[in-house]
Amino acid sequence: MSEHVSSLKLYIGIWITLLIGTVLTVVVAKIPLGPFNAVVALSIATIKATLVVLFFMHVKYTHEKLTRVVIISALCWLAILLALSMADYATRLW
Amino acid sequence: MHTSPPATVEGVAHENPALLHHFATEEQQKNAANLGMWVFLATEIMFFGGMFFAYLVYRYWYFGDFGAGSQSMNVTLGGTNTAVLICSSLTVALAVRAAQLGKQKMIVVCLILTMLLGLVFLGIKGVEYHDKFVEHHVPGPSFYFPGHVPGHVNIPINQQHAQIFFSLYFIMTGLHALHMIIGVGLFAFITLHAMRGRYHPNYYTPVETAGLYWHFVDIIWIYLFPLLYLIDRSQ
Amino acid sequence: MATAVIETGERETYLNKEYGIKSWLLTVDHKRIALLYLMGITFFFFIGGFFALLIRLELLTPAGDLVQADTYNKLFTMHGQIMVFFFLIPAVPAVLGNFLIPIMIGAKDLAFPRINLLSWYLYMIAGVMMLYTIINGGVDTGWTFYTPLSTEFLNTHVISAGLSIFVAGFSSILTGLNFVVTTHRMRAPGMTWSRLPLFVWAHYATSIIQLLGTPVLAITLVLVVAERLFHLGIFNPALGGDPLLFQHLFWFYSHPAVYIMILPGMGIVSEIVCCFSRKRVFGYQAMALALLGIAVVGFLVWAHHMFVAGISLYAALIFSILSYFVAVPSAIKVFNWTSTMYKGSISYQTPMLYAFGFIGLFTMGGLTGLFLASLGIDVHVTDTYFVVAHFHYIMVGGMVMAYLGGMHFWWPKISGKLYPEAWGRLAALLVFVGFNLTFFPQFVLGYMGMPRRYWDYSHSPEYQILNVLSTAGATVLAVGYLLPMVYFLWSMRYGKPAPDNPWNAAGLEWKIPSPPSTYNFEEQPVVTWEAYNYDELDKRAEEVPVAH
Amino acid sequence: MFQTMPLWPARASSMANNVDALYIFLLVVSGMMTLLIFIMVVFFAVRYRKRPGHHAEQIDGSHALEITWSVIPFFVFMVFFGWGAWIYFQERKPPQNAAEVYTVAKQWMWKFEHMEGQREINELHVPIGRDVKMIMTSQDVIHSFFVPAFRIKQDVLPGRYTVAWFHPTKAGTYHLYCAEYCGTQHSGMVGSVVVMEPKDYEAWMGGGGNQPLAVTGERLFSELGCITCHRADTQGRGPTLAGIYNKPVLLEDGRTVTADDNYLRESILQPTAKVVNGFKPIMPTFQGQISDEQLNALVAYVKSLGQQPSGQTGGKSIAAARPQTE
Ligand code: HEA
Ligand code: HEA
Ligand code: HEC
Ligand code: CUA
Ligand SMILES: [Cu+2]
Repeated sequence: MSEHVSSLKLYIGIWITLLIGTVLTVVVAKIPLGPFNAVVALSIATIKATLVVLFFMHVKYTHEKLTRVVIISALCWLAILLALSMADYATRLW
Repeated sequence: MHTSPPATVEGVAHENPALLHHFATEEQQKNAANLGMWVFLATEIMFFGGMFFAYLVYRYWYFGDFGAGSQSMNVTLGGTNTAVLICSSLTVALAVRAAQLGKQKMIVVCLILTMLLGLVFLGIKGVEYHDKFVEHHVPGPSFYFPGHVPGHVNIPINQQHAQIFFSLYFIMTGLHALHMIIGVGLFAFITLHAMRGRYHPNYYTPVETAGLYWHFVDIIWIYLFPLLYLIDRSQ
Repeated sequence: MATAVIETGERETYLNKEYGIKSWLLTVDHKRIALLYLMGITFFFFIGGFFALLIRLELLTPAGDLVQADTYNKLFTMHGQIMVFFFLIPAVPAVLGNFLIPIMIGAKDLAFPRINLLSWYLYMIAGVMMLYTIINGGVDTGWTFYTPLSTEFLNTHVISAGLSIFVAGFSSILTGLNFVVTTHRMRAPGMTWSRLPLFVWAHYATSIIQLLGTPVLAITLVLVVAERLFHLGIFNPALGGDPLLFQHLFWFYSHPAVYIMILPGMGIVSEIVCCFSRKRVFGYQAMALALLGIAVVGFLVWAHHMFVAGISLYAALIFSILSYFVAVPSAIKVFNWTSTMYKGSISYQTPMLYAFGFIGLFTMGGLTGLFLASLGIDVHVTDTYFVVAHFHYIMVGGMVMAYLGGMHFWWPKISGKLYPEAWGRLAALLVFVGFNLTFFPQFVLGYMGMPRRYWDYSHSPEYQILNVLSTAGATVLAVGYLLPMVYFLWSMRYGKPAPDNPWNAAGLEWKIPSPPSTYNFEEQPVVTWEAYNYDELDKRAEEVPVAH
Repeated sequence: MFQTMPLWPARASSMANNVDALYIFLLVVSGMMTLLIFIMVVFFAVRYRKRPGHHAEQIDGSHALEITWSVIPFFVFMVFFGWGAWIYFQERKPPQNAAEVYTVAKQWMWKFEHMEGQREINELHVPIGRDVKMIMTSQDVIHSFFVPAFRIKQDVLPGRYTVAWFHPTKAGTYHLYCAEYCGTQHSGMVGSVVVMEPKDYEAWMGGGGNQPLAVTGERLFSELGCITCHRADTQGRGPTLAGIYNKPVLLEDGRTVTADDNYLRESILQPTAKVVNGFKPIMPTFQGQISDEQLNALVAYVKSLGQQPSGQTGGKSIAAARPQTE
């Protein structure tokens, strides 16, 4: 089993995309979108994080399904924590 | 501690001194280390997750005060730091690539660059902390944060709620910085080994796993930046 | 392979390979680390039990006469903290799991032996911090650390206790990490997932909880310490914080943690019931899935500890119904153990007696958990002795029984010696009787309304008789726990040497010598049989009679 | 030495019967389950005990059985859940017309204030047959209001109001406990609830010569200067408070909230936390300047403002909460 070696070009490309994403986050934050400011900011962050995970952390090239399972379950657990507890906070005044 | 292979193991030749006694093959060892790091990162997600939960609750309750607190942050420094971390992620990725290709010098150069970028990040963070300190934005008896809620000149900032924002800011960025310091320490150790030429295309697991850790710390910051610096900036 | 003759003192085993303190303190052998853990855990069990006895003595009379109010509060706090974090959470995983998992899956060691040693050191550091806390005057937050009491109002050693549990948490995380990676990466050829002993499955499920739950406890304790030091207000309503936020964070870990405390016991009981019924487990697949199901669904129910705490009515509904979901896989397990005995060939050795005890008492504890999950009942019985009885039924009646059963079952393998069977049965009986006498009256007390964490109940002396019964039971229980301690130690020196497979049990651990050698297997085992192949074993045993 | 030893708590509220019924149902069902499992274990252990010439018969399992013993318990559980939830909703939703008693818990005592103005410490007098709603807050840590005879319990939190209610049905003196661990004298934070026949209650009530809580509140309202901004007309610098209780309020930042007890409390302690639309945040904070008792009186007063004679808005005294059917 030989490890996948990504090309230099790809790395630089991802790097530039990430930098652009950062600038974009700052710029978009100044445009009034109401609650969507947060949505946009977090979406950009998620795209950036996904790029890092897939390319810098090589998840795209691993044959190991397990890595994906580990990441996804950690995110699901985070979602459990946030969603179920917000079920309390959001309905306390009802 | 326990690197000497037992005499009894089946006929596998131990050319690689890094192969520990209880693994049958190098691949098994590498896969174990890799999975171990990923599982560890999963625990890290939950560790920061607890903070994100606290953040979410109070941001929901005290949105205005959070907006005000956020606007006192220095976006230039924060943004620069984001870029610095992204660059360091690139250099780590390149270090791993260099190891895969067996470019000894390149590994060392990339790792040193990474550590430098990490230190730059910590330096800038230090400047920001210092500013907060001077401005009395550090939670405690001398905490003082006058002004009004962004977009509502009529609503003054609630000191207690703003203090919660800054508490979360310091704890979240502080824990993040602690992770950075640990990362730099790890890389210092690995750089030493790299200089002695211990890594080669068949064995570079430490570079790779430490790299995973570093990327993860980068990702946390990718979220912290908008969450802490960019609340309600459009007002 | 399995020679009936044991050349004691000649064959090299993990015990006699090296001698001296250093060979133990620097060992990376999972079996030696398991024994190191065993010592720490036993020590803390008796400390915790000692506190429990003082609690029971104080409650013998309604008036608060034996100790001061503050002292009593420290007693139950440290009893709870020690029993949970220093005894029950590490007990089975770190001792039996550590010893057996690599062997059961045919590996030479855990995936990360040095991390394994590190987690023992973390455990010991945490233990020393806890002892420091105790010696310095203790802590009286209750094991639950509720804010703002713990952060603003008590001037006891909250910080050192909190940090000690923080460190213990990392020890637990590292153990879980090691188990997950080991189970995935170190299985011998042929040891497929569907051939794993349920003991390994149980630890795998436990590890998931340790990995995804414990970090939340860690960050919560960091926040408590920060809050206490700097008065940030995150958990303090006087400064705009929400005390319920603390409770959410705490129970997000601590409810799943109760499954850290029970799942390994379920693993043990599955092994024991199969062995002493000479049968394959009934519904292997369902059993394995139920373990995972409990681990996962267990994360969805935490706020059932907060039904009267001031959470939203609707959230309470959600958490109540989800609490019932987690009971379904538990029901599956109970019914499957029982069915495993159906048409078996059952013998009543000590481990099996403990397994009987487990099944009965876990059922009672679990069913009373259903009372608590029912909103209308919980309002009345929460924070009363009903809750105390519920969790002791599961944790002491269930898990401690399972732990003792497991210790007896694998003791020949661990020590290479047989324990005295008659004494074993006597102790099991004492534990069972003492246990029920201690904790059954507490259900009645709870429904009558006696609140927990009460030092003095002189305003309601009608509770006394039941409390006297409970205290009497605790003394019997103490004897029941001291006995095994004594005869295990005795057997290490004077016990009969154990054959490789004294129970003629299935599983790789019984195919290697007792005690095993450092690397467990002379050659890489290849597994070609299903788990619990008792019919094959029994057929073979009839052909070649084993010394018994 | 031992007093009488009852094994069941007294049943002194309308809720007690409901809770006991469910409890007994649970006892019976789980008793049967426990018995079933015990009997099976013992029966198998004896019937299939190891003996010469007897062999275990290998059985792999049965999907049908697995499904049976998942699905049947599941439905039983849903009954537990539904019944429990039904009781809980009754327990948690106080009836509209309930009389109100303000409660302040502190380390380690209970303070009660009736709307009529009676104050009590560690003792609460209520008449049979009225709905009583406890509006509770704590001065320091979390406590919990627990009356076993009423089967009622509710944590009392600092910084906000929580509510419990009951409908006493039997005269007598019952235990009142603090059920949430709250420090050294947690077990000393006990008292009693005295349930009286209405006429005894009236007599007890008459003894005081107290000022009703809302009247105390009114006095405070002018003493503290609230009146300077909050006037009955709309000319004040602050919003008029008449009739706002339980009505929606539009806030400066666009949100709408209901002016419930907790909102009134917060408006006085943290006026800037929720600023009313169209007003300047000039109201000073009263946090640290008024005690919880004074705060309760103010809230009670604000609630009584603009209350119609038949109205549903304000808080009721026990006397006023007399049910129509009596
Ligand atoms: C090992 C520990 C352990 C385990 C496994 C459990 C298991 C369960 N627990 Fe328990 N619990 C604790 C330890 C544990 N608990 C502790 C320590 C506390 C108190 C903490 C504190 O406040 O200090 C507590 C408190 C606690 C509460 C909060 C009480 C309160 O403070 O108000 C609740 C409420 O829902 C609850 C519910 C349950 C349920 C539903 C289960 C279920 O998982 C049980 C499932 C099992 C069964 C149901 C039995 C088998 C099933 C059958 C035989 C099916 C057949 C039955 C029928 C058809 C009816 N527990
Ligand atoms: C794993 C968990 C575990 C275990 C094993 C036990 C074991 C026991 N527990 Fe405990 N208990 C808890 C977990 C546990 N407990 C928790 C979490 C709480 C809640 C704490 C809180 O409210 O914060 C609690 C609370 C608790 C209370 C309620 C206190 C209160 O609310 O006021 C009581 C009262 O009876 C009690 C009793 C007992 C008894 C009699 C035992 C017995 O089983 C113990 C038997 C063991 C022995 C008796 C040891 C024998 C040893 C000797 C005799 C040698 C003497 C020792 C030396 C010389 C060092 N426990
Ligand atoms: C200096 C003027 C001032 C004083 C004194 C003052 N208030 Fe106010 N109050 C205001 C203003 C202005 C508002 C509306 C803006 C806001 O919500 O902060 C307000 C809002 C309120 C509200 C919320 C009203 C609503 O419609 O939702 C309540 C309740 C209240 N005050 C009660 C009091 C009480 C009780 C006191 C005395 C202890 C008091 N106020 C003293 C100016 C004052
Ligand atoms: Cu107040 Cu316990
Ligand atoms: Cu629970």
